[in-house]
Amino acid sequence: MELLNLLIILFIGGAAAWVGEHFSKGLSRWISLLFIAVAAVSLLEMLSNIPAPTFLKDPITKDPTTWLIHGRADWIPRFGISFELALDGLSLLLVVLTLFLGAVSVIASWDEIDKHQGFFQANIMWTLTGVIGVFIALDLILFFLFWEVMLVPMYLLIAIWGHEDKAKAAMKFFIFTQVSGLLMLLAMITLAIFVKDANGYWSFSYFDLLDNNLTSSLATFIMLGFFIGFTVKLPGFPFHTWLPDAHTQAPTAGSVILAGILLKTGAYGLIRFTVPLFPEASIAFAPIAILLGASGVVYGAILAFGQTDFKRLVAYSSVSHMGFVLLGVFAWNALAIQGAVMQLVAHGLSTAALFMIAGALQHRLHTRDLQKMGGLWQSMPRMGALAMFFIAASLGLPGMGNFIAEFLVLAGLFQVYPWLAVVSSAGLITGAIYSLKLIQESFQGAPDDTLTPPDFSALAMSAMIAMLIGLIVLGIFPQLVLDISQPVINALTSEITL
Amino acid sequence: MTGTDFLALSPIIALAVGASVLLLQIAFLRNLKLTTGITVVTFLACLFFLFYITKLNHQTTPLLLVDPLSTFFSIVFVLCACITTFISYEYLKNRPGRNDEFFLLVVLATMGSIVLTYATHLASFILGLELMGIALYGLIAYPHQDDMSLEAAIKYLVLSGASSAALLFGFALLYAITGSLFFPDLLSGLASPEVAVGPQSPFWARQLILLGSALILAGISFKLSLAPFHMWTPDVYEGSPAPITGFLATISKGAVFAATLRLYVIGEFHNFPTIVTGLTILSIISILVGNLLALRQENIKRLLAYSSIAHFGYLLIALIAAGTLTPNGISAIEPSAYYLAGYIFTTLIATGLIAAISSSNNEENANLSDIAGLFWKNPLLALCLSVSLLSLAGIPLTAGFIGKLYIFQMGVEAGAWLLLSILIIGSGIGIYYYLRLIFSMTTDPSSSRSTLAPALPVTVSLITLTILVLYLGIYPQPLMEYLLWNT
Amino acid sequence: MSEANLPFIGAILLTVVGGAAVLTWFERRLLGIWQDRYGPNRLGPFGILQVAADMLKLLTKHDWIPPFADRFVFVIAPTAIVISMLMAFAVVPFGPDHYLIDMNVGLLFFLAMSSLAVYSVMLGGLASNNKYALLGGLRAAAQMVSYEVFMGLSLMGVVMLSGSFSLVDIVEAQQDGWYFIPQFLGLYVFIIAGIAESHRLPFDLPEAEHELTAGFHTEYGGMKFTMFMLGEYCGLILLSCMITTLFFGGWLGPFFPPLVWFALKTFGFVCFFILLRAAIPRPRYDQLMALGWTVMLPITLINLVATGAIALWMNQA
Amino acid sequence: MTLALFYIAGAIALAATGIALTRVNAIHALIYLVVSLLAVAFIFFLLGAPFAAVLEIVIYAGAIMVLFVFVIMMLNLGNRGTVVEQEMMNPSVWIIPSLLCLILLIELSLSIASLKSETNPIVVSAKEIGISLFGPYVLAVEIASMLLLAGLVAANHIGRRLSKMDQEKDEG
Repeated sequence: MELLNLLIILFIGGAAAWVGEHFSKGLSRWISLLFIAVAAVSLLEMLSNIPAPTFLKDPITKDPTTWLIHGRADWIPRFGISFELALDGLSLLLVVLTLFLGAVSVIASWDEIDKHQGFFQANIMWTLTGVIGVFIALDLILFFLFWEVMLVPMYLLIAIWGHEDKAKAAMKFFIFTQVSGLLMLLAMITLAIFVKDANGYWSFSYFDLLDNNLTSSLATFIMLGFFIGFTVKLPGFPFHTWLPDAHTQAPTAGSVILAGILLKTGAYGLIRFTVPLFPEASIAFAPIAILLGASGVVYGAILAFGQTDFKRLVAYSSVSHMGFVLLGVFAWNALAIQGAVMQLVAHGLSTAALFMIAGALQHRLHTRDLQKMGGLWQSMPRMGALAMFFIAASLGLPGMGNFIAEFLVLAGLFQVYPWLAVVSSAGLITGAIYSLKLIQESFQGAPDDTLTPPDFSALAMSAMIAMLIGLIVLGIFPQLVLDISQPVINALTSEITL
Repeated sequence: MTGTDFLALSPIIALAVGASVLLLQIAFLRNLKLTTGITVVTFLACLFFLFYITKLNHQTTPLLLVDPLSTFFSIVFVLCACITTFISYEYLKNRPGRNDEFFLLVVLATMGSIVLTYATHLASFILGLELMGIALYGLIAYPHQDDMSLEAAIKYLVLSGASSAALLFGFALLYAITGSLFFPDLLSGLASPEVAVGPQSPFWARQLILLGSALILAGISFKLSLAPFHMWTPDVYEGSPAPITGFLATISKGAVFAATLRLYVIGEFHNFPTIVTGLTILSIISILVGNLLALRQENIKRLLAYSSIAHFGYLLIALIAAGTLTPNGISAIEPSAYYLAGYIFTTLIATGLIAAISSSNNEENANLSDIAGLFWKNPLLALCLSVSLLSLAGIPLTAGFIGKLYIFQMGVEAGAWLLLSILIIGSGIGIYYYLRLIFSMTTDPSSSRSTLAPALPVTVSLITLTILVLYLGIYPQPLMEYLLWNT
Repeated sequence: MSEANLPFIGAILLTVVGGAAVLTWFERRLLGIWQDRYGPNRLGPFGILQVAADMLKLLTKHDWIPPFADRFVFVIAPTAIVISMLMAFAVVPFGPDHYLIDMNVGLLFFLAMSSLAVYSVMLGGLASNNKYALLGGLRAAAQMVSYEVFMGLSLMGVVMLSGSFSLVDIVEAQQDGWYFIPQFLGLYVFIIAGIAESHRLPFDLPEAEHELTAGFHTEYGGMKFTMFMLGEYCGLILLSCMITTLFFGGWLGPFFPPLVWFALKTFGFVCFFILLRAAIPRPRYDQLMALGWTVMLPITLINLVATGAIALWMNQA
Repeated sequence: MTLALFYIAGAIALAATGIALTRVNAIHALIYLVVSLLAVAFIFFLLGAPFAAVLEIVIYAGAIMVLFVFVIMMLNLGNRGTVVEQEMMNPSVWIIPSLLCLILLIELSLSIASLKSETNPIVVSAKEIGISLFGPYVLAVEIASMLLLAGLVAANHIGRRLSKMDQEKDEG
């Protein structure tokens, strides 16, 4: 149960940050960073205890002992609910991403947040707690618990420190996720009850539920519950309507976390739960899911092109990019899933960086309207250069992580649904168009003398450089990431074939 | 009356003795502090006896059955009554007029709630109900210079009178068929038409049972304010003194539900499909009406009133589902008891906070604007209220979530898909207004004039309740086992 | 109830109504003697025909209903008292075999009937639409309702001792000793409450002529007035009958036949009540009510507790 | 014979109640109500419950209704109440509830007609009632006493006017 330490450290870090506010203004930011660092160290320590070959060995999905780390303790034996935490390559990647972007979001909020700093940092830390919990919880109810718990601090982040329309955006975000979450809960309970009737005992453990012999129609309904729950979070077309509002209205750190991490929980859920739990139902449903994914790719891109709001544009681009994840997951071959996983990491980094730039602009210019910008390169060359880089990454320029990811997804999809792969690749072209529009309207063009905002600070630069390096590494040595997730994907695709 | 009888009745006797002592004290020496002290001691004594008899299962005369389940409910009620006392003291101490009798009535109303929980006989059912109702009537009208509270009291009096009449008529019809007022003898033998009494026409005898049960159902729905019998609830909640709003929303409703649960389970009402259909309709309407009408409320008391309507709609699902699951409907007990306990603690936090606001503003009502900026002025209380609201919304780590989990489990096992979908829709709507409350707590404090700094006992009570709600949400196993093994 | 009882019913009615009529004359005569004056003495021997004369006058008088009155209630009111008083006689045991019914809740029946009598006074006062009548009616209601409580409670001692509500049983239970000795407190309260119930002097505050002209029956005349008076005197007789039955052994007694004993005792109490009228002045209204709640109620409760304790103790011994 | 008396008394009770409902004058309505209560008492008597019958008269007819009349006399509303009542007796107010009640009544009487009728009622004596009140139902009596206490305290509090001192405190 070492994994529990991770959660406890982050949770206490949140509380400490809140309390720290009372001692010195600005102390809570350092506390947050400190606790994230401690969490990272403790994760490293855990990993260092695992013999190196284990990382490369294919685990058996149903057998938790073959996973990297696994721990289980009874929690509510009445319903067979246990406190079951486990880590495999997939979770590991996402947990690392979460910790990294967590630190980035703390830096992103460094100067931006003036009021109630302590509580702000506390909410960031608690969101991270919830997200990491989602990535490592392997008991369905525990998973659901973290799934919901991460919403509350996120809601508060948007509702308290958000921009002009924050109340509505926060509400929309919460209600969408909560209602779909309830559907998912219903599906979970239904699944557990049918397995209970077969096994004779209650269990919500992932490993017990994998062996369900549900009839196909029932499995389809339950699968749909999970699918909707995760797709809303992803967000897949047509459940994406909450996302532009939430991303736009959230404070920078909130947007970074939302786009960088929270969306990934949906994708993670699809890979981890939806398909493995209901392989046959998923096969039947795959065409529809892929159609939704492809629509998301194209539709998101088209809408992004129409935006004049910096954050909104990036938000719609997320819809488009996450469409690739849906494609990758439901194409269900090693190549496509690898692409999807890659996309999670790469998109996390690039979008987080873009939102950070957007936040920095808003903080300096008090607007997100692209039409009021232009020629900013002149006064902020560092920021301009970074923006250029991340936009290029986001549109999928070869040599960066996003290219690898989208290429893998499309390659994988082509083996299954060649025509849809062709349609989806249109998303790459449109992506290039809106991305270039973004950079042109904001940083390029005639310089405006009235706008002379200060450039990025050293601290922000360090975070940006870190993300930059990350993306380049992903693009040039993708094998580093692929090696970690490969065993898991091998295990999944060998046990379940669509 | 044997020794065990007296032991079983000791909590009620403790309250009766407490009420008598209070009466004498008020007659000779008016002192609010002393009165509060005696009331608290009374409740503590009652709690002591209740904890002493948790394992006791004893039928004391046909009227009352003391069993672990009802003892559990009683513990919840007395605990809440004790907290209500603290809150009331804060509320009353700066108010004009004679405020001592308030606590006497609180003790009597609590006694009514315990009698109601222990009732296994229609006579004790109605007596407990009326004892609680009459004491509450006095409590609602307590600030009788206030037009709002008088209006609320009269509404409560008239409507609860009407509902009692419906109940009594229903009881009379059942008695006409079965010749008994004792729960176990009521309907248990009547599951099949041929057993029904008259040799001439079992059909009509069955109709008579249905008619009687329908009247009882209507009467109980009034007391539980299920839609469409809910009209009085928001007005009465709004007009009552704030601590009494809490009492009405928690103990009063809880006790009626506890008694109904027992009547339903022991009386085996689930054998009548018509009754189950009626409950289903009530449940659906309550969930939808309660949640939809809560959306537009600015007054927190009214909002909580509508939310309570919805919550009792959720609770009914357990009753409806239980009938199809087990032959005697006994499986309804565990989920609904858990849900109810969680709901009561949760709601008491919210109403307690309203009372604290009303006490510091010296006003009856608390609007959304009154809690603006609470997060920055008093983070501890804001956290308490947030936990309470999240629990009402059914977010994990709170008692509300475990309750909802139970309801889901019951519903799925019984295959009540329609009710479950309504539940999901209702919860979705519900989140909106709970979040609105949380949101207004986070807004800029400058727009609000209230300074909220309740006295220590109130703060401690609210924190205790919050810890209870979190405890029930995080570590539910002990209570689940207690409920499972003892039912 | 069988048809054979019809003559007996007739006999009771005749006796009671006739007795009440004679009583109007007898009371005035007796008061005259005690107050050292003559009383009615012109018509017939000792003025006995005065009764007939009064009756003739009242029966032939114009039956007038005030135009401002509530007709319906105004007419109903006087009948109520007569009916309820006469009904009460159904349970009075005049002798071991001379009673109409032996109801097992006979005593309560008597209380029920006397509690109904209050309507007549109240409604009469209300229907007259006259402020004196209204005040009289209000006084009557408060007074009678209050004293009804003590009246009922004072008799519970008797019930405890005899173990029955049946009046016949109560009389038979007094074979070994009349209840006026163990139940002297009960008797005391019962007599006072009885006077208040029948609103006779000295407790005739509902009709106190000095303050309220004639109180509730200010507007009444002729036949309706007769009924009020009839009811009042029937009440007096009933009260005496009940005292006899409950406390003085009813028909029990040596030498004479039971009916005679009963009649003698009852007659004695009637005389006693007339004597009270002559002897005691009328209290103020608030004094009357205070007497009830602060003196009578404690006394009856003490009586009740003591009787209960003693009865338990005796049973155990 | 008993049956005939029962139906007569029942008819009287129903008719009197019906008339009581439709009176505009409160006193008239009350008188009919008293009649109805007396008829019900008579039914109790016929059914072998003389104790209940007498209590019905003593308590309902003899005490509660008297208090009603007393209150009406105290308030002395005069004709105002009658006028208000006359407006409320508009058919549009009562016709639907009456129809619903009628349907209920029909169903009820059909159902009750199917029950086994008890032709020889057992007379319950006062003693038996007392024994059961102080035996199995002693708790009910005790709870009822608490109920009355609650009613008393509540009525005392609500009914009391604010004393001068309280009013000053209120203003100050």
